[in-house]
Amino acid sequence: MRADALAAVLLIPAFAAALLAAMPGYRITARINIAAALATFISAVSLFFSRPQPGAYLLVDDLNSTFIVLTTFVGFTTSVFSASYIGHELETGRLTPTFLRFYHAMYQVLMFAMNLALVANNIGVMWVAIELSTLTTVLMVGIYRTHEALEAAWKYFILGSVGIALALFGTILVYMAARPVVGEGLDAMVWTTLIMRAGAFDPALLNVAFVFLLLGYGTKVGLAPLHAWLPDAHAEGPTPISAVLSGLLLNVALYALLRFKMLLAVNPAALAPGPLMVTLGLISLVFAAFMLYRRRDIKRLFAYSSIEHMGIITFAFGMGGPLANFAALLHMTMHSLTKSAIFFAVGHVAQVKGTQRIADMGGLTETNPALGWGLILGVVAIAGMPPLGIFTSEFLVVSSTFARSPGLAVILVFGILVGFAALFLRLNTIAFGEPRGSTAKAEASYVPMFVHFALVFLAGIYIPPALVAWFENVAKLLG
Amino acid sequence: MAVIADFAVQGIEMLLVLLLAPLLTGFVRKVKARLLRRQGPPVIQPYRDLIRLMRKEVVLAESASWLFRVVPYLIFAATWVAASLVPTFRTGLLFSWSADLIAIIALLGSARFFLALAGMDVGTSFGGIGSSREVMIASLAEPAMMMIVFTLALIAGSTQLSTMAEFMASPAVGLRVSLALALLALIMVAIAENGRIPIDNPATHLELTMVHEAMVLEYSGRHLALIELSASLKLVLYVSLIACLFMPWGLKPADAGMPDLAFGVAAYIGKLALGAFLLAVFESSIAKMRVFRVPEFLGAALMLGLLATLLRFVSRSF
Amino acid sequence: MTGLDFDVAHLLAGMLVLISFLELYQDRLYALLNVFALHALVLALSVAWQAFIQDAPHLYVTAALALVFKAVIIPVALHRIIVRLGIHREIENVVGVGPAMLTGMALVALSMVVMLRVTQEADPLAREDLAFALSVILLGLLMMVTRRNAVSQVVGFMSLENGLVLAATGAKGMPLVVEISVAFSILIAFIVIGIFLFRIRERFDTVDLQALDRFRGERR
Amino acid sequence: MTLWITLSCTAILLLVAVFAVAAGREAAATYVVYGLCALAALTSLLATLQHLLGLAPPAIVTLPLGIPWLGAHFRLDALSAFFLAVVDLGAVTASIFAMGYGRHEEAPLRVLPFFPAFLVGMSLVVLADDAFTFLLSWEFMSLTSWALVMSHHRLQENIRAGYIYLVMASFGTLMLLLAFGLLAGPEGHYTFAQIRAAHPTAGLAALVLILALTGAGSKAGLVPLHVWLPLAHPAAPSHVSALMSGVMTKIAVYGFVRIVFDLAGEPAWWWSMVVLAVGGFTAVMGVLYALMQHDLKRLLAYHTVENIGIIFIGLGLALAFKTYGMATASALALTAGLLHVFNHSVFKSLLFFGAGAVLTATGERDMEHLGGLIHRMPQTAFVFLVGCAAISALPPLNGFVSEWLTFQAILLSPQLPAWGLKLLVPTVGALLALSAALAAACFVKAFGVTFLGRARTSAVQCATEIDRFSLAAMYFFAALCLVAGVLPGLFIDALAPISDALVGASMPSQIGTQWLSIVPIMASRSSYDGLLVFLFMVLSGTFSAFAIHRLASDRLRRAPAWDCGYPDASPATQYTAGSFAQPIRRVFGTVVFRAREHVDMPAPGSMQPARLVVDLRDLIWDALYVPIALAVGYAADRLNRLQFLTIRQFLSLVFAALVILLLVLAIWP
Repeated sequence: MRADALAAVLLIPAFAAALLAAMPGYRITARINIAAALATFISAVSLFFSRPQPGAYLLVDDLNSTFIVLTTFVGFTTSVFSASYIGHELETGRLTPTFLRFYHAMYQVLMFAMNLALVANNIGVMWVAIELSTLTTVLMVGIYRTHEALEAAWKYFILGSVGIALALFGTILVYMAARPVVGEGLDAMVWTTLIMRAGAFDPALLNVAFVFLLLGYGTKVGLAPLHAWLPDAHAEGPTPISAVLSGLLLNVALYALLRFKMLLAVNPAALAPGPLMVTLGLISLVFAAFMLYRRRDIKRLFAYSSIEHMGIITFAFGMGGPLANFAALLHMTMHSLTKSAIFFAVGHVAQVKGTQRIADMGGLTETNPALGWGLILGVVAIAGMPPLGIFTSEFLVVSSTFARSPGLAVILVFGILVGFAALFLRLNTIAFGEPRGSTAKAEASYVPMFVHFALVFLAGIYIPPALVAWFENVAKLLG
Repeated sequence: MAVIADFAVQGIEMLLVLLLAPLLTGFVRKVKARLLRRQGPPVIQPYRDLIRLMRKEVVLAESASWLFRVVPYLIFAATWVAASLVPTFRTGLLFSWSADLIAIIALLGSARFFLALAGMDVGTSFGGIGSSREVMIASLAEPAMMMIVFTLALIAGSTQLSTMAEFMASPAVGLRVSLALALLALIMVAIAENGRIPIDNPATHLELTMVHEAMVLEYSGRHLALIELSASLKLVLYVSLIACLFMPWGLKPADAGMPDLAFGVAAYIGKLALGAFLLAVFESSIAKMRVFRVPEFLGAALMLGLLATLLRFVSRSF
Repeated sequence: MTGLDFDVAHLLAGMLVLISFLELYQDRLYALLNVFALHALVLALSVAWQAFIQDAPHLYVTAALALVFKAVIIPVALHRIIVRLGIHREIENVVGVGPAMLTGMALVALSMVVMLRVTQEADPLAREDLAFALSVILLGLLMMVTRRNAVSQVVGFMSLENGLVLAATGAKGMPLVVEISVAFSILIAFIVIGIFLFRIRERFDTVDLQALDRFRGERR
Repeated sequence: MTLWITLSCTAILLLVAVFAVAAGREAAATYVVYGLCALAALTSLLATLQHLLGLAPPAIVTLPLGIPWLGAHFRLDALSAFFLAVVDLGAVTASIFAMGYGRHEEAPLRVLPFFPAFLVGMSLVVLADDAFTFLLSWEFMSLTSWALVMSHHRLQENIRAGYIYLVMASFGTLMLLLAFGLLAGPEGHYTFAQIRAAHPTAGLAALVLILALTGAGSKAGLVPLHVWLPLAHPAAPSHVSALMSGVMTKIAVYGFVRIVFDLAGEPAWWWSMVVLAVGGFTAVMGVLYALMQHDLKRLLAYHTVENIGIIFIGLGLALAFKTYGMATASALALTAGLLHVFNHSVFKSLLFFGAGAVLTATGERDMEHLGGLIHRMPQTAFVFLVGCAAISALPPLNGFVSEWLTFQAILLSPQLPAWGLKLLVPTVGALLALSAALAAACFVKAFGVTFLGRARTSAVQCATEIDRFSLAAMYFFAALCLVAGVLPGLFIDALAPISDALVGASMPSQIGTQWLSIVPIMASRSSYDGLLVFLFMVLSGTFSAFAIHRLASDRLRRAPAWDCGYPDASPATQYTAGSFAQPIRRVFGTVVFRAREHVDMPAPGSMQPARLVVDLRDLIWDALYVPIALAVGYAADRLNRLQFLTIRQFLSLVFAALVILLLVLAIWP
């Protein structure tokens, strides 16, 4: 039974992908998509209760158990959202049924890839999975076949594959470092063995490896200056994909990065990865915060906000220490929930208004109250205001940082404040004032969005002890 | 028994200031007239005016509200209470602890507040002129007064007028720079507050120059009488304030007997006369200044007061 | 291992770096493709040699993959594309060949420094090998950065991957999963690029990226 | 026990908010929601008063919420009890006022849910006993009040107001966050108990003071952090404006007191100087701004700034005396400040209620369009007048008492050993006196132009008296102004435990004194008896009235205004707010606001009127905020170019990053 749950998490999406690729018909495929996502989610939840022993290829531990459930959950809610979203796309004719079939298949492949990357115990497998996720998302970003979509996909593809290549080199280097200690063959790529023996690895080699992994996976995380693909990919792809990208894929890449950071943390002689991550994080945060001001496209706006938050998270992990690490893990979870919910809202807004230009939206709380207030709630949450989860994590990050290195904290606070001001500047135009643009009613299910918000709100007030225990263990490991 | 006596003294004191007030005004007018080689009205003329006004009917503007009719009594009450709290011929009055110098100033402030409102009530341009100029003057005069209070209070270690007066009478005072400055500032403030030349001319209805008269332009009959009375009460108050602070001689302690008190009253009247005379001389010797030069005059007073407060630390008398 | 093994491996790796420089030097598309084919050929050789000295037969597969795909199929296909799309033949460089070469030198020096810091325990073969691989990778990136033309950028990317393969095969006893993934990635990469070139051809007359860049992010 | 009651009241309020979301559309919702708010707040108020007056020991409750290993700590001690009482008092009255006023709301769904939530936020800030809960409630308070400010969102100026407000609020929160970060240390000892136990170093404490002053000051509206206040307070519905101005700014004061007096350890010699200087500057600037205003609600908002300055003067004095161990003097100053907190919350709420009544009756906030309302709405005019007199510090009302106490504290300054303070304190006193006098002037203008004179527009002529609920609320506060003015001793004694806890001493008990007068130090030094003064004035007033009406005449005749013989001019010839302020503008404005007046005369023979144009410049805005905005815009524009690079250029960015990192590795020791 134990292994089955884990296998199910991987196999259900795989089979579903094959099935969906073969099946025509919009409604039925959408339903199957939802069902598959739900099944995956359930089997992932069962991992909470029975945690299988780590094998040579697969592993479930404190770090990834939360993220598996998170990923499958958001994957499920997104599939629900996508059902109503894609229907509208078909009516407006932006998508043809053939492409739709392709879309659903790819969606499940993406789920499979992300789950695999999360549960992989083998750094090679992890790399393969992340590359697979990249390729699938490339295809989905380009699915609209407009100039902009193609260009975004192309940009994403080039930058992404370069990043992938760098990451592969880093992986090879890790193997090279491990081989003299662990010995040749498979063991030298199994994470659980690596983490046990990493103390004896050659530090210099590890350093080089980490640089490449940081840049390689960092590209996927969207850290400035490696971020270029992210805004366009978010803006031009279908919104469910934007939600998955921001909410999950960035997390997965960051998760991979964390695994290797733990390796370095174990090795005393290796250079501390902290400063590198802190620097990249701060650069991303401040840069993205300023970029928010001149955005005219709503999806691109929130894409940049994702960069900003990835920056905060990376910064926190770089700072290290139990508080900052805990905060960062919490922030990852909260951000993926909030940001995907925001994209649900944004998707409907864009469909209602028939555009993504912020200037053409306005008075949303007048025309579509539920949608408008949902968006406001999302922005409030993402801006780190209580009583929503991100406030907690930002509180921990800032307060714990300032006591240790005030200078960094000041930059951090500055970035947060600048981003905050920018977000609400845009929100005012969208949600308030005289109604602008079309005032059609949205026929959409708000359930996924508000479920996410409910969770985020809950986490702002009360965090379940089990989650806390896992996060604290991981925080210790992260050093 | 003693309490009753105290009550009596307090009552006498209140009545005294009330009765002396028009006399003082009349005396000032008389002296001024004489200085101008005029015969001038008799000294008791203000009493006649007041009685005449009381008897007359009130002509009320149509646009006047209830506030307009209440204000005279409010002003009179506030001014009278304030005046009755200033030691005139005897310190340690029964109710002197019920309000210290700051409170007295505040009482006068509230009187002015309501007078200015009354000026705006009818809704004429003249009333507005008067009120706006009055509050402008007050907004500078009050802080200046406050600074003077600071100086004296810091020196005497109290804001209680009786205590201050007793302290000023004691040899511990000595001669201090800050006291001189404070006196000068106090005189300037007093002139401004009472609307005398060169700030304001109580005897004109020339629109460009008038302040106080413009505010009360719409008043008539008993209302006007009360306002005139409170104006002269205010004058008495300031003169006796200067007297009890800077000329505390002849001010009798609380436990003084009857003859002493009689002497005290005499001394007090003498001081009033002196003050009135000096005021008249001063007024008839200079010209009224333009309204927009008033701030400079009062600003000077404010600066003097502040200077006095700060100099207090360096000018020790022993 | 004997000195000969080491020297041959070293020689081949060095040749790869040299050929990367040659690629940088080219200014005609066809010539570039030929040089790339040579690059792939040498890579195949070195992989084969590695297979021989590590007597790890599975590496022959990789060598074969490299030979067939990179040395033959891809250059031919790209030839086709150039002909079909009628791309003008010479390559626009961003920076002149001279500066590019100098930068390349600097990069090679950098990679040597970085890699030779590795302590002596790691066997010398691996170290040298990694140093060369790193330089190949960096040169490939440099090529992608300094070329405006899509085809040459693709070539740059390919040589970067070659560097990866070199590193991977140099890593003694590395499980097959990696080679597969490498070849896999090349394949996917090529296919996707092919799709894109095709799609792009539907819409644009050229694969010059600037045509794409014209429709950049925010419409302004 | 008390703490449980208050907490459950906040929980009830939260439920009310949820209910309001659900049932906000029904007509009766207004009554139900505000009624429930009033009830909950009243319960909490009674419990709190019982705790404060009963001298109960501090109560502590910890709930398993918030940060898991920390939990949510709540504590009800004298200080928080006092401020909670202020909050609840304001809440009760505002709710009652809103039961009438709220019916004129066109979009109740934008107000009803957020009003109870706002109350919850304020109460929780006061009750919080750990940094996290404190900041969470603090920011929640800002958030809900922002939503209320945005309730009339169709006006572009309101959107701007809300935006500036929110940004400034989160700025303040972040500053406080940094302060608590310092106090809590890297291990994150977030509970106030731990913070008290840990004694920060001098430098650390100094940083904490500055951060607390900026953080709490930006919420309280200290100049130059006040810019949001006069924009946001008027934008909200009037009962909310009353709460924001009267209560929320006091929450900021609470935050400052809690951090600086309770948590930050021993004050250094210069702390008080900073606080005093800022307070004095704020007081004068606030009232000067107010004098230049024609918008009634904005004028009131600027007066909030002034009064916050006065409060901070009191706190600064307390800090100064505390630094040099003069406990009793410190107690006097602190009591003065806290008493002014209470007084201001009362009369400022009252005034905002009045402004709201005028707004509903006439739809006008601009005083230049009002006038003569005393005839149309006499009761509102009366209570508003009481409020004006109280805020102008006129005896025997409450505003005077707290200012009097502050003056008494200032007069103790010569006992301070530090020369800087010896000279600074009297100067601040001068500023205080100046601001008091100017405030009186300003409220003569406010009341005179709004309620007196003749109606300037038709909107006024058809104005009617406000409804009963609103009147009840206003009368209640007016009465409170008088009670607190004539019986200040009761309130001062109630504050004793606070000063005992914070500065280790308290003012002598005022209950025993003769005739209920207040005696800060000793009777021979200074004393004040509001009750007696009040009785005196009433007696002599009635006496004179009675005497005159009896002995002289009581005849009265209505006639056109005399006005020096000019026949009845149009209401346009009355003094407007602008013309009323002109003399003061000439005195102060030319320097502070670069006020310039120029008259443009029409050409001879042309018919259009001559105009007097006055242009004022807000130097603080121009000097501080405009540059920041420009800088951010510039940076944004520059960085925005990175959005428009080609793929190759992006690749070269990646390439550069890689090379740089490798270089770092290469040169790493």
